[in-house]
This record gives sequence, structure tokens and C-alpha cells, in this order.
Amino acid sequence: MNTPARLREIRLPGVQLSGAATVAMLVAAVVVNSALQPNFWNSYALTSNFATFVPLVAIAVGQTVVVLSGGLDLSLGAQVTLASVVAVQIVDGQLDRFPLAAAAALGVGLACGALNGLVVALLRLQPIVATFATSFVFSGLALVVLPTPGGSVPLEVTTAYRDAVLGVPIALLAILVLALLWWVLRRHRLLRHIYAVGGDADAAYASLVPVTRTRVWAYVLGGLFAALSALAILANTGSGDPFVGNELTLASVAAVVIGGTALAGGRGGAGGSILGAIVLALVTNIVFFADVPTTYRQLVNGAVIILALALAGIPALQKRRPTA
Amino acid sequence: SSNDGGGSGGSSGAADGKPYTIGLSNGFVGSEWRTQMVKGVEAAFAEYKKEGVVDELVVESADTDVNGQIQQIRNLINRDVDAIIVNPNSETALDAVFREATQQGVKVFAIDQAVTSKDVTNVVIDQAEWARISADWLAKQVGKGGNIAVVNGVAGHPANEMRWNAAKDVFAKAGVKVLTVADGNWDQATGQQVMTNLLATYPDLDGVWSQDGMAEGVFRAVQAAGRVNQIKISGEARVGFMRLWNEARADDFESIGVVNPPGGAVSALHVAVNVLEGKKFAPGKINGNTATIPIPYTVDETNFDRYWGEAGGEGNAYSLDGSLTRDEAAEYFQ
Amino acid sequence: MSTLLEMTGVRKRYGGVQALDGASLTAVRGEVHALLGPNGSGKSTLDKSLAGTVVPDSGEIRIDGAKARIGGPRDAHALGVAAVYQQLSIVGDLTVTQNVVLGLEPARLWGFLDHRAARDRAVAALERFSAAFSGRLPLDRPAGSLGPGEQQIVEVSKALARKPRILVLDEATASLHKEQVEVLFDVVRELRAAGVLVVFTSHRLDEVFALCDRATVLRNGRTVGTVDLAATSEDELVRLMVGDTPHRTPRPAGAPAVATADAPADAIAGRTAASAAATLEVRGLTTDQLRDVGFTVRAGEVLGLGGLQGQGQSELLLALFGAARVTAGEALLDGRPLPLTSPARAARAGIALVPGDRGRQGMFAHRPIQENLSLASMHRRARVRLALGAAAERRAARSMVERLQIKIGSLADPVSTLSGGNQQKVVIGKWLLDRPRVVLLDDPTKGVDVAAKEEIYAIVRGLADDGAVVILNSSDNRELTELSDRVLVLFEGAIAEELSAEAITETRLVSSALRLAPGESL
Amino acid sequence: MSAPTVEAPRRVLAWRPGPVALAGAVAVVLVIVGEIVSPGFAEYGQLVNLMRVAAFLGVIAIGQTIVIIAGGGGVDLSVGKVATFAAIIGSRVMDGDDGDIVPAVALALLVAAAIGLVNGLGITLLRIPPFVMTLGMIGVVQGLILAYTGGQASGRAAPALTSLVNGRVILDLPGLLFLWLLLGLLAVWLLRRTTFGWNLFAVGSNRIAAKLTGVRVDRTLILAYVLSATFAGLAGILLLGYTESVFLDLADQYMLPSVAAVVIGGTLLAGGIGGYAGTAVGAVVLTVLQSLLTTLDIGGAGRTVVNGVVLLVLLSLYGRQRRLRS
Ligand SMILES: Nc1ncnc2c1ncn2[C@@H]1O[C@H](COP(=O)(O)OP(=O)(O)OP(=O)(O)O)[C@@H](O)[C@H]1O
Ligand SMILES: Nc1ncnc2c1ncn2[C@@H]1O[C@H](COP(=O)(O)OP(=O)(O)OP(=O)(O)O)[C@@H](O)[C@H]1O
Ligand SMILES: O[C@@H]1[C@H](O)[C@H](O)CO[C@H]1O
Ligand SMILES: [Mg+2]
Ligand SMILES: [Mg+2]
Repeated sequence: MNTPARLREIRLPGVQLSGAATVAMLVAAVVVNSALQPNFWNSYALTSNFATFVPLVAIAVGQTVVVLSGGLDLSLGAQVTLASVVAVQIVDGQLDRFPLAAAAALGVGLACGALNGLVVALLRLQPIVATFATSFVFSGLALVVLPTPGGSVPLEVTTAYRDAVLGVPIALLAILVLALLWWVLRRHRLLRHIYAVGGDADAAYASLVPVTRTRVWAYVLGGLFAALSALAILANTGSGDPFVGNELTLASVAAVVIGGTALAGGRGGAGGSILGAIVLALVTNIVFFADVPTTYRQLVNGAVIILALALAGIPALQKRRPTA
Repeated sequence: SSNDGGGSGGSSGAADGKPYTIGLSNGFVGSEWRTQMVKGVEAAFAEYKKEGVVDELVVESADTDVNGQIQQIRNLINRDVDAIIVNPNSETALDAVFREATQQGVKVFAIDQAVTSKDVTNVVIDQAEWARISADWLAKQVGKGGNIAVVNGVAGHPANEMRWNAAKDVFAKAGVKVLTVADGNWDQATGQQVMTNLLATYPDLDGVWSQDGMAEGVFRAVQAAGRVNQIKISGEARVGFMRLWNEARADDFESIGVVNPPGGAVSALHVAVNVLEGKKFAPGKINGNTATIPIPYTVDETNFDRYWGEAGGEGNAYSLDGSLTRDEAAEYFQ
Repeated sequence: MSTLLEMTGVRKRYGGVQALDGASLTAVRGEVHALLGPNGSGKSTLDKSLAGTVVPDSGEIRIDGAKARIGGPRDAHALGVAAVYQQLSIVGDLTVTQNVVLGLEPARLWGFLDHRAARDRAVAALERFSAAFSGRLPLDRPAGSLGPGEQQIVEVSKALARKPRILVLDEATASLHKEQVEVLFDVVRELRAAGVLVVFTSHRLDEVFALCDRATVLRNGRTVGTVDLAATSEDELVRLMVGDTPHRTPRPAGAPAVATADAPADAIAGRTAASAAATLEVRGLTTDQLRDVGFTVRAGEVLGLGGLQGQGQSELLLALFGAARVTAGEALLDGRPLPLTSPARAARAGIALVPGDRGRQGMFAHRPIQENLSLASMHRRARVRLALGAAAERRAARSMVERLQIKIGSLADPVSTLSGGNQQKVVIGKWLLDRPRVVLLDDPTKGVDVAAKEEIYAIVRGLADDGAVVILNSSDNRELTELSDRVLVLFEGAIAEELSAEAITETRLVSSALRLAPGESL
Repeated sequence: MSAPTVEAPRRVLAWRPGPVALAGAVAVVLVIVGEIVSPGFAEYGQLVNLMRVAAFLGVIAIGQTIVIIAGGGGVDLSVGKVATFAAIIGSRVMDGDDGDIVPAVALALLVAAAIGLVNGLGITLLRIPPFVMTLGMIGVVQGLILAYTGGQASGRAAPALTSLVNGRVILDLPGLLFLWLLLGLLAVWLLRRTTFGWNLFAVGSNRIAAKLTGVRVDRTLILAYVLSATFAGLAGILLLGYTESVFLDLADQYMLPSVAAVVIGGTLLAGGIGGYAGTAVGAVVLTVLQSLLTTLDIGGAGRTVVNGVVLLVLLSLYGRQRRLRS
């Protein structure tokens, strides 16, 4: 051991929260929220809360994959928008066209992801600004597809999204499906390569990992999860809007970090991001139900989020590397 | 009000549901107009409260997107409000959550811009009419064959489209040539920068039509180019612009300001109370699910001194305002 | 013996640097072929051209007589080439197992991972080296948490697991213990017996002679010759490497390679007497990895740190520099306590550290040589500690370039364009400009060629002569014997033995490191 | 033996257009395209206007350049909000009165610097990644703005400020341009000729090595974020001079463009490489592009798409990452 642990850690600019810290935050948020909101556990509140979480959860999973690969996708929100307007134009209120619309949304996510992958991995543009640029392309296209808000999602879809089976909200099941998807991906060679590329691209390249292809795939997966987020949004909103997803982008990054994934890449996972997204949404609820005066609500909200992020700085909660 | 285990009415004690709890959902705070809107509702609400008609106003006001506004509305439903007044971030994308509200027995009123949902009562001014008034004025000023530029808000935004479609018709009918349409994002500084660019590349402008929130920037750009006397500017009924207008009047500058009232929310509050009290709309007062409230007034050369006298002391961002009185609101009902 | 590998006319240019200028290498099946040359002669670049991480500007590579098109590591792998890079290719966040199988993960249907097969493969590759991990293979530990030697072994195992026909080892022994080196050599000999070609690069000539059959020597990116090692003396080899131009020989002419070390160096004895003032006193220093370390060093003295690698030597230097968490103890410089809390304070107190890992700890690779040289001392020359004079900085940097004979193009070039030895001189030079009173050197000649090594020795002696306290950690016992007035042998974070003057011999150092009683034989 | 130490003259052949030259060339090309599609675009007056608009972005991007060079994922997303807040404070305190300019600007910059300090402390001591620290700070500052204004910004720019920004000084050039030039020179000096600048590059290039070279890493980083917020505050004040009155979201839209200007100017988001000259040209390029798009009558959707595509083209000219294979 030539390097003391303290020095080795400085190498990692994006610190990560341990799983324990994220879970602790979630538990705290749930406890506080249910204390402040008397009907927190009744069925409407439960289903409506979960219905609120899904879009951010889905996009956060997508962002996690991209971040793990060492990138960042600032166009995910615009992809959500584009996928949702395409789907809503196709479905046109008819249930039998929903599968086609869903497939189209996934196709859009795939295509957007592929474009980002091309731009970041093949052209080697810096991800933050490159995806900032593609976000203009996607939101512009969304306006072309749906110039003004409109279109409708079949009632069956919006109703089912708000339903529960055996007391379990469908939206919660949707979150579990996202978690399951992640669990499956995690077992695939591609995800291993994504971790390797995000951890050390040069080393991965020298170790026979197809770095460029892996990076492209990371963005494609990001796009696919953005498309899932778009479907959740459609079920949640019942209609199309050419601006609907744009502001999810930055929140997805916050969810990823609260969930313990290092922005530097290579460390973390979507499990934490799912919890992180839920924590973020719950904080908004808490600030509301705590009757914080409107004027101060955004201030408190921002401060609580910074505080949550600051938990990363508490060494006891940090995942320490064993020292050799 | 009904309550199926989590919905509305929890706080209402009396048999008729009084006192009512009202929620206000506003998804955009980066505008003084919205602040004025919230403050107006708070003031009117205090009156009702004194009378015991209402007990609590729950305000959700933050910069957020459609998803955030859905969460706002769900929180209001979970807070057991009886009615929600909403300034919607989308014309359509709140449809499903409005249905949830209705299913939970909560009445919803949309202000500032109409939404498509049939579960909602729109209490709004006619944005098309609002645009038409100033467009008419400008068309007359520049005359047939006149060249104008347009500084719009945000492309694709429903209010923007409604306003611009109406104005476009006016200009077409009057034979006014629209040389270019640019977006100023309803933002003063952007409006100023955009107009500066347009002035440089369109030297033959006779007039400029802009949506509200940007006229001050447009004016400053024209002024900086030294062309206030050549270019007609459709203005707005806000103190910042009217101050510039007032100063330029000495040089024969004329403009127009159609009031886009933040007080529309107050009108909606009056309507909401009537609805909660079980009253039905009078025939002809509601078209589908939209109750159109009149545009309060228009500031022009003939009445400028009066309105400037009344409002000149307010801050630059103050919008001239107006709302239905309680009596006027009552006239909407049987 | 049939020719397996033929590289001819390989050229590679980096900006203004011609790294390879028509190099060639021909090697046969079943041999260990050394690739030698001074720092910056192009060895790693040639290795990488073969392994696919560098694509040469021109040149031809033939394997088994067929023209090879190597556009990347995967092409090289398909041709049976695996490499251990000088700059390790370990992903620190992945586990040891994951690293060993990286890029070639065993998978079931549709690319889903087969964990059991991966584990088996990792165990098979690592088993030989299990002694290095005290018997327990750290299969599930993040590779980044391992020490440098252990990482080196993982890197080697990864290459072995690829079952190559051609194995490239670029300074693969630089971080290894002697016993580990022996295991590696055994493995290499087995591979040779099985017909594998091993291309071996090292600056340790004893290793080269012990292991290799033939050697190809590079100079300035060109191949100057290939020799049969059995028929070549070390001197001849060195002459081939350094060339016929006048240069300082590595050691006094005619002196046997190892024997001088056993005799006390008279020069050292002469100058320690010069200054008797005790300047650095360390008492009870304790950290995560150090236990109660205490000693005194006088100005003008070179204190060596010996023992097996990883016994706390680097930690001791970092602790004195304020870069490790000190839980107990103190250090006094001229009787005044040193702040052991931050490197910035240590630097201000007149301490300098030349760290062990140049790339990660000592250098700003993409910044100009000028800034790299100025950084530690610029505050002395700045007005109000803020405003820098371009001319003054240039003068300072140039003086150091001349004093240390650093071979550079322009001061404005990134330091990454220099060869390893010259980079090392820059890292040392930045501290010399600060006129330090205590100089801490952590393996300052690691990966440095013979000529540069000698220059660095001269610098170290010069520092001591100028009255500085020098503490030197070295993995090279020969270096300790040549430079130290005293040596502290560390074992598990504590001082196990102090050797002084005539006691400092390579044999004593080895036996002491292994904690054998004096006189006890190996 | 001194021969090898002599500095070789840089080879002419090795010369490649640097980021500044490239970005500058792009700006010129855009202006020419603008003149072709809408005559008048390249007139002197319009060019001056473009430069004036670019100045706000240019000043905000000074701080952005500094934090990005500091590396470790360094970026300051709160610059837009901080600029807005500074303008709001400045406008309220000076309220159209020349006599109050100094206290107004001082207070605004002080508050901005304090916000930067909090960013810096969060990033160094609490080790929150800059991206999310400064993102969270947006909410906090927005809250402060609402608390400070009650949702209604008030006050007006002092005439002296307005004439400093808008008034023509020499050659019909507004004072703002000279101010920008001055600040730009200050930034270049700070980065290239001060111990702070060299420490900053060192920290951005290799944080561990910086620490082991005696650089006060935390202090350097904190100072970087303080400077970023301060320059943002200054840009807010200048914007106030331009618009004369202030609004709750006055400068918010500069957030990501400030990052884009830095990158187009050739500074690496990974840190340790770059400079302000490129950023300044980057700001001009982005401004010319925006204004070109404004004057093209292609509708909002088309404009947005073209904007994205042109940005991609700009980025691929410069700001590309290193190859894995050399
Ligand atoms: N990525 C690079 N960019 C610029 N120059 C480089 C790069 N890699 C190597 N060089 C230069 O190419 C030359 C050959 O370097 P190389 O690493 O092959 O030398 P080496 O013989 O392996 O030296 P050492 O013994 O120090 O490892 C040196 O001058 C070096 O500075
Ligand atoms: N224990 C630690 N583990 C990981 N990183 C650390 C640790 N301590 C400090 N760092 C990081 O190392 C860098 C340098 O920190 P440090 O506080 O030691 O600097 P410094 O040189 O003392 O600066 P200053 O004197 O301005 O405080 C910072 O990025 C900090 O976040
Ligand atoms: O219609 C209003 C006004 O245009 C105001 O400027 C901002 O909010 C919009 O909704
Ligand atoms: Mg090498
Ligand atoms: Mg410190």
C-alpha cells in the first residue's frame, strides 16, 4: 500500500452516497411525509403519489446508465417530449393503436439515443454540451410533430395507470418493473462494459472492451428509458404537450446523485436512483404539507436537496474502499 | 362535498360544505404578473374569510413543469380542498389529473388560459380578442401595405398560438405585411435583444406588434436605434412600458395597451364560490365549459392620463388590472 | 525456430516528437525477447503498436509471415497478442475477477454473464501468485483497493488468461517483490517452453540477463541492434543502449556491478561530518499504517528507507509531508514542530516530496513544462504573492532545465511529451527551485534509464551537500547502498532495524527486510 | 553539453488553428451568411449591437471558464439565477439614483460572492458534485429572490449605469464593450499570469499532484466558485443597465449557454485546459448564431432544430475529446 486511502479518494470527483444513506433518506422522507399528511396511506394518496413518481423514476434510470458510462445526457427530457408527442399523435385516443404508439415511442427513444451515441462516442463531442445541442433538435422536432398541445390518450390507459391490483398501485408495479429491468440489465455483459468504460475508458479499451459501441449503447438505453418515461407521462397526463418532458432532465441528474451514483462514472446503480427520484418528489410534498409559506418553499426545497447531497460528505455514510 | 376516503371536504364542517377550502395552483413564478395574480386572490379570499364562507387558501406556487403541476394538484386534492383555481402550464396535459380531482369531488377552475378538459370550468378573458384589439390598432397605424415585425412569446405555447393566430388574421385582412416573426419568450431582455436584431436586418419596418411582457424591451430597442418616430409600437398596460410611453408622448409617440388582467384569478374565485354554493350558470353565460370574462379596458391616447394617474406610482412590473366584482360574478349564475 | 513476429519500419509521431522512427523487431516462437533502450527510446510505443492501443503512422507487422492489420486491441487479441502495459489497464472500480475477464466475459445465451465461469477463469489465472495475496485471492475486492504490486499481478493474470501466442510485458516487474518476480519468471519460462513468444521490457538488466534469450535495443525510436544475451556482457549491452556519444557511465569504469555496494562509499563518509546540527527529529509518528516511528536526521545526511515494498515507507514520507492522517506523534524541524496537517503547510515549512507515482501524484501531464517547474516555488517570485512575471518564471524554469540537463523542446510543451526520465527530472526540479530544507524522495528513479538514474543520483548527493536533509525510499537496494548514509528498515509500519555506514550492503538489506538475524543466510 | 537544453523553435508545420482562431473564423462565417440571407446583418451598427449582446454572456462566462478549468466536473449552473438576483438587488438599492450606484453594486456583488462561497464550501467541504450543488443552489437563490422581492422586483437602473452600458464612447461603441474588454483582459491575466491562475490549472489538471505540490486545493476551488458568482453578479448588473428595469427571471436563460460558450472556445469540460480568449469568441459565436436565427423567418420549431444542429457543428470543430487509440 503506497497510497494512503485519503489520497486515493481525491481521485474521485463525484462522491457517491452509499446505499444505506439513500435508503435512510427515503425512510426519513416517508416518515416525515406521512406524519405531515394525515391521509398519506389511503388509497388515493398512495396511487396518486406513485403515479407522480414514475416519469422521474424512469428517466432517472436512463440517466443512471448514461452517467455510469462516464457521460451525461441533457437531452433526455427533450427525448421524453418527442417520444410522447409521437406516441400521442399515433394513438389518437384509440386503445387498439396503443401498442403501435408505445412501439413508436420506444423507436423514437432508440433513434434519439443512437444520435446522441453517435455524437458523443463517434464524433467524441463532450457529452454535456453535445446533448445540450441535441436537446434543441429533439424539442424542435417535438414542435413539428405536435405544434400545439392536443391529442388524447385512451381513457383505459389513464384509468389503469391510476388503478390498483390487490391494493398495490399499478404505478408502483411500474416502478418495480423498472427495477426488474435494471436487475436484468445488470446481469448482461453490456452493463459490465458500461461500468468499465465509465470507470476507466483507457483501461477498458486496452482490455478489449469495445468502448465506442458500449458508449453508443449507453445512450440508446438512456433513450429507451426516456421513452418509458414518456409513456408514463402520457398515462399520467392523458394528452400530448410539446413541452411536457423538458424539465425532467436536471431533476434526473439530481436523482442519480442522491441515489449514490458518481457523476464521474463507473460507480453506482439505478436502484439508488429510483429511491433518489422518489426522495426528490417526496421532499416537494413535505415542503407543501409542512405549510412552509409559498415565498420560502423553493428556498427550503433547494436547501433540503443540498442537504441530502451533503450527506455524501459525511464520512461515516460513505462507502469506503477497503485499504490493502 | 363528497369524500371517498381521501378526497375533498375533510375540512368542511357545515352541511352545505361551508367554509370552503380553496387551492391555488400556479406553476410559474418567474413573472411579476403571477405574483400580482396570487396577491389578488389572497386579498379577495380574506374578504370571504371574514364572512365565514371560506376557511383556508392553500397556495401552490413554484417554477415547475407539467409533471410538477400535476403533483401540485394532487397535493391539493390530498389536502382536501373543495375547489382548485389553476393557472395551467399546459392546455391539455393536465386533463387526467383534472379528472382525478373531479372524481374526488373537487371543482376545478382554469384561469389565464383555457384548458380542453371538460372537467374544468375556464374563467378566462378571450385571448384572441385581446390580441385582436392591439393588432387592429397597429394595422390602422401602419395602413394597408405597411411592413411590420412580430415579437411573439414561446412558440407552441397555447396562449401564444391563440393570440398570434388572431392577430395574424387581422393583419392579413388589413393588408399589412408581416416581414418576420421572432420569439422573445415573453421575456423583457430577450425581447429587447430580438428587436435590436430585427431592426438591423429589416430596415423598412413601419411597425412592431409584440405580446405582453416585452413591449418595454421592444421600445428600448427602437429608441436605441433612434426610430421611435418612424416605427409604430403596440404596447402593453404595464407601468414599465407606460412610463416610457409617457415620456415619449411629448414627441407625439402613440401606443396602445390592452389589459391582460392578473385579477382574472379573483374573478375565478368569485365564480368558484358561487359554484361551491351550488349555483348553476345562467344560460348564455357559459359557452361549453368556458365562462369568458370581459377584458377590463384598453389604455390608449384618449384615456392615457387617467390610467397613468392611477397606476403611475406602482413598480415597473405592475400590470393594470381588473376583475369581476362579486355582483358581476353573481350575474353569471341563475 | 521459425519467425513468429516481424515488425519493420515502424514510425509514430506525436506532435513534434518522433517516438518511433523506423523501428524494427524480429522474434521467434518460444523465446523471451528483451526490448531495451533508454527512457523515451520508443519501447512502450512499439509494444503498444503490437498490442493495438497505438496505430503507427507507417510500418509493417507480420505474424507468422502474414501481414497483420492491427487497428485496435481487439485485432491484436484475434492474432493472439496480449499485453501488460507499463501504465496498468486495471479498472479500479471493478472487482479483481471482473478485471481478469474484462472484455472477454464468459456469457450464456444473449450475452448474459456466467459468474461461475468467470470466477473459475480468474482463479486459474491468479492461483500461481496466491502467495502475493498471503494465500487468499481477493477475487471480489475492487481492484483499485489493492496495492500497486497486487494490481500489477492482476494485470499480468489478465494477460495470461487471454492465452496469448505473443505476450508483451512492459515493465511488468516494476512494482513486484522479488518473490513475485520469481513466480512471474517461472510462468514466462513455461510459456516459452510451450512455444509462446514473450517480449520483455525492463530497466533492470539483471532481470533481463536472468530471463531473456535475445535483446533488441532501441535508441531514438530506431532499432540499433539485436543481440544474443548469452554472448553479450552487461557493459556491451549498456553501450548499445546509450550509444557511442560521450556520456557519464553508470558506475566507475571497471567496477563490478554489485560488489562496490558492499564497500563503504568514501564520499558519503566525508560529507556527513560537515554538518552536525540535528535538523529533523521524528517522534512516535503513528498513522493507519505506521506504528510509533521515531528517528533523527541531520542536515547533509541521506537517510534511506529499506525493507520490502509496502511496509509503510511511502506512508512515512506522505505523513511527514502532511498528506496522511497522523494519529499520534510529532516531527520537529530545528526544534520547531512541523505542521503535519497539510502539504501546503509542509511545503511552506521547507519540505519537498517527490512522490512515488509520477503520473498520478507528481505531474500535471497536459500543462506546460514551464508551469510544472514553477508551481512549487512561484509564490516566492510573485509580486504580492499573486502577479507572476513571465520573464522571471521562464528564467527560473530554464535554470532548472540546464541544471538538471532536462531534454525538452520548448518550455511551453506539455510535460506529457517528455520521456519518463525527463518527466521525473521535472518533478524533482520543481522542488529544487523552492530550496527545500528537507527532501523526501519516494522511489525517484522508478522506470528511469541508467543514464538518467546516474544524473538523479548526482542531484540527490548535491542536495545533501548543500545542507538539506534527504530521506530516500527506494525499491532498489543497489540505490540505497549507493546513496544512503544510514538506512531504516521498515517492517509492517515500524522501524525493524537501523543500518549505518559499512553495514549498508545489499545482502544486509535483503536479510534485514526479511527479518533474518544478521549473518543468517537466505 | 548544453545543446539539448536549448529551446527548439516551434515547428511551423505543427501549427494548427487554435480554438480561438477557429471560433473566430466561425463567427466571421456566420456574419457573412447572415449578410447574405438578410442584408444589413453585417452593418457596423448591427455588429456593434451583436457585440453588446454578446458582452453579457461573455462576462457571465468568465466565471464559468474559471470553474470549468478547475476540473473535477466543475461547472456553475447557478450563474443565471445569481446574475438575476444581483440585478434585482442592484436595481432596488440604486432605484434610479446615480448617488446609490456604488453601494448598490457593492451589495449585489457581495451577495453574489457569498452565494459563490456557499457553492465552494459545499463542493469542497461537503464534497457535493458541482453539477448538483449549483443546481440545488438555483432553487435556493430563486427562494431568496422571492423572499427579497415578495415576488415583485422593484427599482430602476441609475442613469449613470445605463449610459455606461448603452452610451456611445469612442467610434460609436458603447461603454459596455470597453468594460467587457477590460474584464476580459483581467480574466486572461488572472488565468495566465497569476499564482491563482496557475494553481487553478494545476488543480484542474491533477488534483492529487496539486495537493502534493503544496497547492491549497480547497482554497483555490472555493475562490473559483466565488469568482464565478461574482462575475455572474457583475453581468447581472450590466444587464440591468441594458434593460433599465429588472424582472424576476431577467438573466436565467444564460445558464447553459454560458457553458456552451466556454466549450466552443476550446476549454475542456474535464478541466485543466483552456482559457478565456476562446470563451469570449465563443460568446460572440453563440450570439451571432442566435441573432441570425432570429432574423431568419423559419418558425419556432425550425429555428430550434437549426440551433441544435449548428451547435453540434460548432462543437465538432472544437471541443472534441481525445481518442482512446493514438
Ligand atoms: N501520448 C503521447 N503523446 C506525446 N508524446 C508521447 C506520447 N507517448 C509517448 N510519447 C513520446 O514518445 C517517445 C517514446 O515514448 P515511449 O513511452 O515509447 O518510451 P519508452 O522507451 O517506453 O520510455 P520509458 O523507458 O521511459 O518507458 C517519448 O519521447 C515520449 O515522450
Ligand atoms: N479525507 C479525504 N478523503 C478524500 N478526499 C479528501 C479528503 N480530504 C480532502 N479531500 C479532498 O482533497 C482536496 C484537497 O483537500 P484539502 O482540504 O486537504 O486541501 P488543502 O490543501 O488543505 O486546502 P486548504 O488549505 O485550502 O484547505 C479537496 O478536493 C478535498 O475535497
Ligand atoms: O398570460 C400571462 C402573462 O402573459 C404573463 O406575462 C405571464 O404569465 C402568462 O400566463
Ligand atoms: Mg515505456
Ligand atoms: Mg483543508
